[in-house]
Amino acid sequence: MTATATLSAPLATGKRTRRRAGWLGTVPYVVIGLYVLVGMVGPLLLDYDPVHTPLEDRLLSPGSTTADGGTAWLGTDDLGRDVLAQIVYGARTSVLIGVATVGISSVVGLLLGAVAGFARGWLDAVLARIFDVLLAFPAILLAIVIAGAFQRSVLLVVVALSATAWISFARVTRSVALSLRERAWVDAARVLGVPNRSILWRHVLPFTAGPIVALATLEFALVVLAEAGLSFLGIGLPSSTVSWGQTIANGKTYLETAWWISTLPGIALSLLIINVGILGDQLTARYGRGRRDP
Amino acid sequence: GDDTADAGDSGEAAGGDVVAAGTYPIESLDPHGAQGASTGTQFAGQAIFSRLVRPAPDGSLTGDLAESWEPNADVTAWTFTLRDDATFSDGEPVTADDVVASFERMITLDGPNAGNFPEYTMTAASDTEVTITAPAPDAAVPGKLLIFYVIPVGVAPDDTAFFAEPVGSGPFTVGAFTPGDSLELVPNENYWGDVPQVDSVTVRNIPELSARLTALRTGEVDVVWGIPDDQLGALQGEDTLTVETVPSTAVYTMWFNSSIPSLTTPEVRRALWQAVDFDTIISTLYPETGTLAEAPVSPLVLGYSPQEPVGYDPEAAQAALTAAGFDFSQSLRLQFANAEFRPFIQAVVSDLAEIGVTVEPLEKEQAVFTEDLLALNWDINFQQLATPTYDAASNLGRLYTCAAGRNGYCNPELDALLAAAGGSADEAERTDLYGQASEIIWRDAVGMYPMAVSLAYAWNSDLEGFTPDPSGLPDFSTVTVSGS
Amino acid sequence: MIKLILRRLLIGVFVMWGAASLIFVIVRVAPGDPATVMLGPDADPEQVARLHETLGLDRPMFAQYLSFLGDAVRLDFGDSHRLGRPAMEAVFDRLPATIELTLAATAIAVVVGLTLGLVAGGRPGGVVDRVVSAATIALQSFPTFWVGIMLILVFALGLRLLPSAGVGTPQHMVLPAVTLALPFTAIVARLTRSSVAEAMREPYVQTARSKGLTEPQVLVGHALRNSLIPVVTVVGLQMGALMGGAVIVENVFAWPGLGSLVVDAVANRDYAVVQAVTLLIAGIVMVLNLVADLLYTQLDPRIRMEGAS
Amino acid sequence: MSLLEIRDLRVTFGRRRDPFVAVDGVSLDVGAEQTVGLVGESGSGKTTVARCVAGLQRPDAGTVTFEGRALDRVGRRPSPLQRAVQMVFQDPRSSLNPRMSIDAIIGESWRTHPSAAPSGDRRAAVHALLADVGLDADVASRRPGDLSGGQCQRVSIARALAVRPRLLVCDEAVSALDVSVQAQILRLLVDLRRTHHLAMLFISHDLGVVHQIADRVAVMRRGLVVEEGPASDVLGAPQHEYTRALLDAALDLDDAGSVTG
Amino acid sequence: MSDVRTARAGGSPVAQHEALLQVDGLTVDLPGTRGDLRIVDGVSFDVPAGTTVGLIGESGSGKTMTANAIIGLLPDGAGTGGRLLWRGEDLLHAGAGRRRKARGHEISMIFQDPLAALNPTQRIGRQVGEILRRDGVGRGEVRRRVVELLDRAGVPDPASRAGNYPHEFSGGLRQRAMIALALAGNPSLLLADEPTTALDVTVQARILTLLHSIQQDEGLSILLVSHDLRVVANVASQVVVMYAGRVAERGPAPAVLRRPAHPYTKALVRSVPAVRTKTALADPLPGAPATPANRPAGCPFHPRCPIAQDRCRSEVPAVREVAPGRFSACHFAEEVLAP
Ligand SMILES: Nc1ncnc2c1ncn2[C@@H]1O[C@H](COP(=O)(O)OP(=O)(O)OP(=O)(O)O)[C@@H](O)[C@H]1O
Ligand SMILES: Nc1ncnc2c1ncn2[C@@H]1O[C@H](COP(=O)(O)OP(=O)(O)OP(=O)(O)O)[C@@H](O)[C@H]1O
Ligand SMILES: [Mg+2]
Ligand SMILES: [Mg+2]
Ligand code: NI
Repeated sequence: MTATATLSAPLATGKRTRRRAGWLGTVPYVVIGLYVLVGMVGPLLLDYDPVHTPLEDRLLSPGSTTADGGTAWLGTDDLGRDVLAQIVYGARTSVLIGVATVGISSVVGLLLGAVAGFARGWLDAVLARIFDVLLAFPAILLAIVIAGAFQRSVLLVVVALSATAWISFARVTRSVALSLRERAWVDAARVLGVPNRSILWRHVLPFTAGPIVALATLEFALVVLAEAGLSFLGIGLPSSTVSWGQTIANGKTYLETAWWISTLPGIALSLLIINVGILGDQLTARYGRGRRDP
Repeated sequence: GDDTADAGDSGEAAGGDVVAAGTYPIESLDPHGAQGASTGTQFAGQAIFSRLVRPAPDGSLTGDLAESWEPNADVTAWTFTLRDDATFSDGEPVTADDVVASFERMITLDGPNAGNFPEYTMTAASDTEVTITAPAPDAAVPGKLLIFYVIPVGVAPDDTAFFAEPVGSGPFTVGAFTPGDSLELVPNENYWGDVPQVDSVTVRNIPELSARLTALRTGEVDVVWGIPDDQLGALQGEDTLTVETVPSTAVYTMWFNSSIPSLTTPEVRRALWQAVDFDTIISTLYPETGTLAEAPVSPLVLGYSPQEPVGYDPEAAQAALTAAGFDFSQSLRLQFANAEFRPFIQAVVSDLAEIGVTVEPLEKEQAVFTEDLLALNWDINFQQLATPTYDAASNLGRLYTCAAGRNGYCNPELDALLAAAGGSADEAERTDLYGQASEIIWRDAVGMYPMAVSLAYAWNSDLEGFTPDPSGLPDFSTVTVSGS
Repeated sequence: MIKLILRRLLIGVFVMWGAASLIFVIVRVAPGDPATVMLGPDADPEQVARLHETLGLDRPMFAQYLSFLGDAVRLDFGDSHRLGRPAMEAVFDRLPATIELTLAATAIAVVVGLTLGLVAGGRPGGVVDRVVSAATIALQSFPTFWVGIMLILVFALGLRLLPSAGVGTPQHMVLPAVTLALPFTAIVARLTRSSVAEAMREPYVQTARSKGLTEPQVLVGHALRNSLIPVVTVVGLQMGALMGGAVIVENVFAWPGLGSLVVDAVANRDYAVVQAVTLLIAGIVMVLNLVADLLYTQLDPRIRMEGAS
Repeated sequence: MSLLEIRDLRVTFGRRRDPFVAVDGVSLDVGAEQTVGLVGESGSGKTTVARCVAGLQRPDAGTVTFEGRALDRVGRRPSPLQRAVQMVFQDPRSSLNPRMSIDAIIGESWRTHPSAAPSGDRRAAVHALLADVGLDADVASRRPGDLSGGQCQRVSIARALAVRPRLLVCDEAVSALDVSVQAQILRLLVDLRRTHHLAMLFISHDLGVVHQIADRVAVMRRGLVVEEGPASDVLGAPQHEYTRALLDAALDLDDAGSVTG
Repeated sequence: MSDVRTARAGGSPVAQHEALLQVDGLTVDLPGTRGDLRIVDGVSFDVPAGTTVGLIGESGSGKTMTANAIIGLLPDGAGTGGRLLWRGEDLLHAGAGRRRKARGHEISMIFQDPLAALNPTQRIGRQVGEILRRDGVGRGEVRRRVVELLDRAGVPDPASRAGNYPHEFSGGLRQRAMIALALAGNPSLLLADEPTTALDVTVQARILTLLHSIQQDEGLSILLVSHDLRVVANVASQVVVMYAGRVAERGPAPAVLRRPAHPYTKALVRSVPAVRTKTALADPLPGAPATPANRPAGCPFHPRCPIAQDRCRSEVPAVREVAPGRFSACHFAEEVLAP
């Protein structure tokens, strides 16, 4: 989960140039918007009860007709539950986990990183050591230990994944804050006598938004994948929760005989992640290093 | 697939090497230690060591090291007469001292197997006779000894070096062992019985099912067991494979927690049982590996006595529940511990939801599951209960007494029946007594007993003499490989 | 240089202490009792109590912590009662396989990733760049286990080219290493790409061009080395993550590494093994980071000198 | 008593074991409404002195007093002192927060020092202030990114003036600007000095510029003031050898061909 | 200056004042946010052999782009027009291979920030000698020549300093190393893009002297890009003044700076203060310099011009010879020129 620690102090000083990415640049927004829409509206249109298992419909291939006369557009799983509905409902859980994890870790990371980078001193030193300690564990390993040790729940998965995810945010924020405190406008504010709190709030934090958002998209992708990984190992989410990870992991033994159970949610997951990744790339190009001032 | 001559097949001497992939890792070869009760160690144990008795395919006991055994009058002591031609792989004869020392080592190590023999002692009456004394009458001693393996005298409890190259009196010795990964067995040339004809048997742990079955189909592996129903079809299509299922000693057991107010009455418990269409669930999810159970224990087990099936009748169930004043607003916690059972559990939950009973499936880590199980911190508990001793004593006799308190059910009448059965050495009488006990358990619906489990095996047709084992512990000593 | 290493080692000691404490707390706060798991539901309470005593779990938490630390310093994490042998021994049994797999994956990722990144970064915005960017995003977006199983079905079952699982011949390594390497390759490629693209905008590249060098000469002669610097750091950092990712891959391919060991150990509350594995990996990660740091200072003469003074 | 008195200022950077002495005992006075030019080569410690005066850098030794009152670090200065000393930085763009409108930037000065805030209409006050530095009123709603370098520098000056300072520290305030714009800002500074009764510590490496606007000049070298005196003396008839070398190296338009000749 | 002088190896000495390079109507277009931008717009001037031509103008006036166009190192997507006659051969329309061969060997370049322009991970000697190595010169010979070049550029103790990394050099030394690097291929024209802007005055003086002495010794032509009039005044014999991507004025340096023929040049000259005498503040030009992105119609300078007329707002003034050797792009050049 530290794969993206390559964002370094970005900072636009001059006028921001909007890159003309053309219509291609809007694809990720459209796709992500579509997912959000489906996640919000889909459950209203599609009826899915994870508890209900019409066994007579099990393992139907995409497009088959179910016993009650409906059509399983994307097939059914080993308990006869509709795969399309699972994808739609799973979007909620997966996106929720992704958003919650990224939300928690970005807030924690932002606060700690900004304070550490801006105040430096002992707080910075303590935080640096905490980074060191947590970075010594591969993220997934720590997640496995935490998720495997406690009672399953969505919250636990969020906590397990956040345990290391916040570090990337803290590191990026810290480096941004560190470079910002050398900025002349921060010095100017200090000479003016602006209190540190306001400096942090007005002159430092706004500039972390770009890189943080860029990082958040990358982390989001990693988190959703990590959830799938935990589901594969059979730890983390309760069995009654519908998530892409769960559905993909459930269908893993049917990859040869009923490929759709695993593959279709997998494609849904990958499509989202690809688009979030492209969005992240765009944002990184804009806020991360590598941008040129005109 | 058409042949086995693929990458990964280690066959230099064509046909001499057998590779098997089980469902479990073999972590330790010490049958007396902490892993002693684990399937992996049991498998290794019966290949490398001898026992006093062993199960016959029909579930009855036959002698292994013991030629014969009999109890004393009040069934508190059992005397086993040992055969005199048994030797260890280093050529030393197996004596009563070895047996006693092994027993004592098992007790000293205080592992899970020792729990079967609290305050039991074993003495050597002569070079070929050992006596095991129980603190109370115990007819199940021979069955319990199925998990007792004999090693040479003089191995200290913490001697890990011995198990790096163990000396045993079983048909095989250890060729190579990587804990948790693979165990290579080679024939024990000094085996007192028929020396196995294969060159080697390697048991590998391939946890991921797809990989395991692929390995079987490509010929990397010759035998696989524990195959889920949905995967059997693909294997049956392969003409080089033989696929068979064998009834096991395991029964899906779903205890109700009779100590909680809403489940105290048998009517409620029975109604819940009636509400689940187990017949359909089993025939769709487990067409090959499951049959509707007819008793709390498997037909292979001594004490099996078929009961009248509980028919699926949701209306009657709902009516009964309403009549009994069942609180439909409450949700019942159904705990289980293995992802493998998820589909089954979900199907059950689905059926109960149909009549308005909310059940919350709780998949728990093994550690938490066991703790909660003992603390009765559940409303319905799902377990696949096997009876490795092939004797109802270690299932019914142990789990259903008031003293055991394992499911909140307490019935003095049942206690008396179980005690009597445990104290009798007469098989017919015991079967009868356990039959009566089963009837009470069944009638009072201490739990739901939906399914007797069969174990599916698939093996390369080149293997001859391979017999699927009910406990998932196949015996490779009789296997031969026909030349290809 | 020596001073730098010493300083880092000192921090390392602190980090290991932190890591050890963290793991100690996590495993002990977690519900579930190792004795119950080990002895099964049939054990009587006395037997459980006896096992608690053997495992030292009856002592006050702080005493346990102190003796745990004391032993850990000597790399002794106690016996795994479950495995009936010292935890460290069990871990060392599995470690080589994991390291082998990690190294193979790293090699693949570095070679392929660097090449792709170099080609793409040499001409940012070009066709190759776009294709590589798209491909690398795609590579990172499939769940590892799904990719692994698909590879097994295609290469082992379908094409019968490679063995499906386990160890033995070098061929056994191919699928797991590739599976593990895929997302890592993407990371390396993307990082190299951006780093090369950035280097190509540096004035010294312009200087190189003003000498009349061809683009490939500029790319390899001037941009590559400078862009390697961040790549080396990230590869070092990522090898730790890779060892983590190996857990899942090992499960898919029955690779006898630390993966299944740690998953089983967590499930069975095998404290000794959990602690040994995590701390060993933490130690390795730390050493890798140190090596990456030192390599970094070696690659970048500016830092090398600062370190020297 | 001078307005600003710097006595034996000493600043070191770096590790404890081998500290780098950036300023090594500098003493300097700036009288009321006086402009003191500070010149010297790169790294001689000019900026460090300026930052000490502004309170951005804590000196290791020495004192900085303003009207006899000690100037502590920023944040520890009483508000009137904080107001009294303001600074204009080298890079006109980065000394303004790009996310804030000019309005907000100037408003921040007043928010921080309510005592300096205008009593009446703030908008009008902002416009008046902008007019003071030669900017149109419509600049108020814009952001720094939409302004040229010269305009940004004017805004920086306006921000400083908003709190009615007594001393303006200009660290290379015109160095980054084009010659034609540099001339504009210099003219502005000179005018403001008069109208606002400002004293200035004017740092520059351009001897010509310093000669144009400074009353007195101090020459720094390696953390030391090597020569100090009235501008015409120091730059017209340098006493110290280093000042002479500096002047020799400086090019003039007039003696074109000094290199080619 | 230096005692050790390297004789120019080979290459026919070019007669003085024969145009080595003729820039003829050079245009450079760069892709911008709103379509292509004409960054350099019809720039013409000559660089005679063996002389220094100063190219001055304020930030963004297109000086660097002009120099980059000459050496052929424009950013991707740049479009060019006009001609670059190099000894009579149009380099602008020559093939990529020909252009590359010219780089370093016929035309080379030094940059404003020598730290950034030197590869931080390579030793100085290696960077200086790279062009020789690529030419197939033997190892020992490369070493010898590198030491000689560094020595020529005034790097003290060149043999051992060749083994240093750029960050171990001071600013002045870096620029000297950069000069050595640029001279390695024996070029005839050296493009110097603000070579002393980042340096202290004392160092600047030394570098300028060095450049001059090298030019004297080797008959090198220099195109010196600078925004500092004083630098240009002191080293250039010809000067080209640019404003918003166009030539405002060009001619012999002393004449242009003493008696400008363009109001812009005039304002520039006036805003340069003298060092040794106190000069009064000049009345500054109003407004900000025009850039190629917002170039006013007509004469680009008219919004700031004190003598602008209606004509200036609509009619683009051509660069014309207003006096012998003096070229100006002002409709009223003659009036400006008149004393
Ligand atoms: N924060 C700092 N940490 C370490 N060294 C510093 C720091 N700030 C300045 N220095 C060093 O102190 C010395 C004096 O720096 P200062 O910026 O005061 O010089 P200056 O005269 O303003 O130079 P310039 O003309 O380049 O701006 C320099 O050598 C510089 O490298
Ligand atoms: N890569 C680029 N893409 C688009 N526009 C550019 C690019 N590089 C420079 N420009 C624009 O081209 C114009 C001329 O730039 P150039 O660098 O030639 O100016 P200059 O005279 O060298 O200025 P300076 O004194 O600041 O170096 C400027 O307006 C600049 O914004
Ligand atoms: Mg400075
Ligand atoms: Mg330029
Ligand atoms: Ni060193």
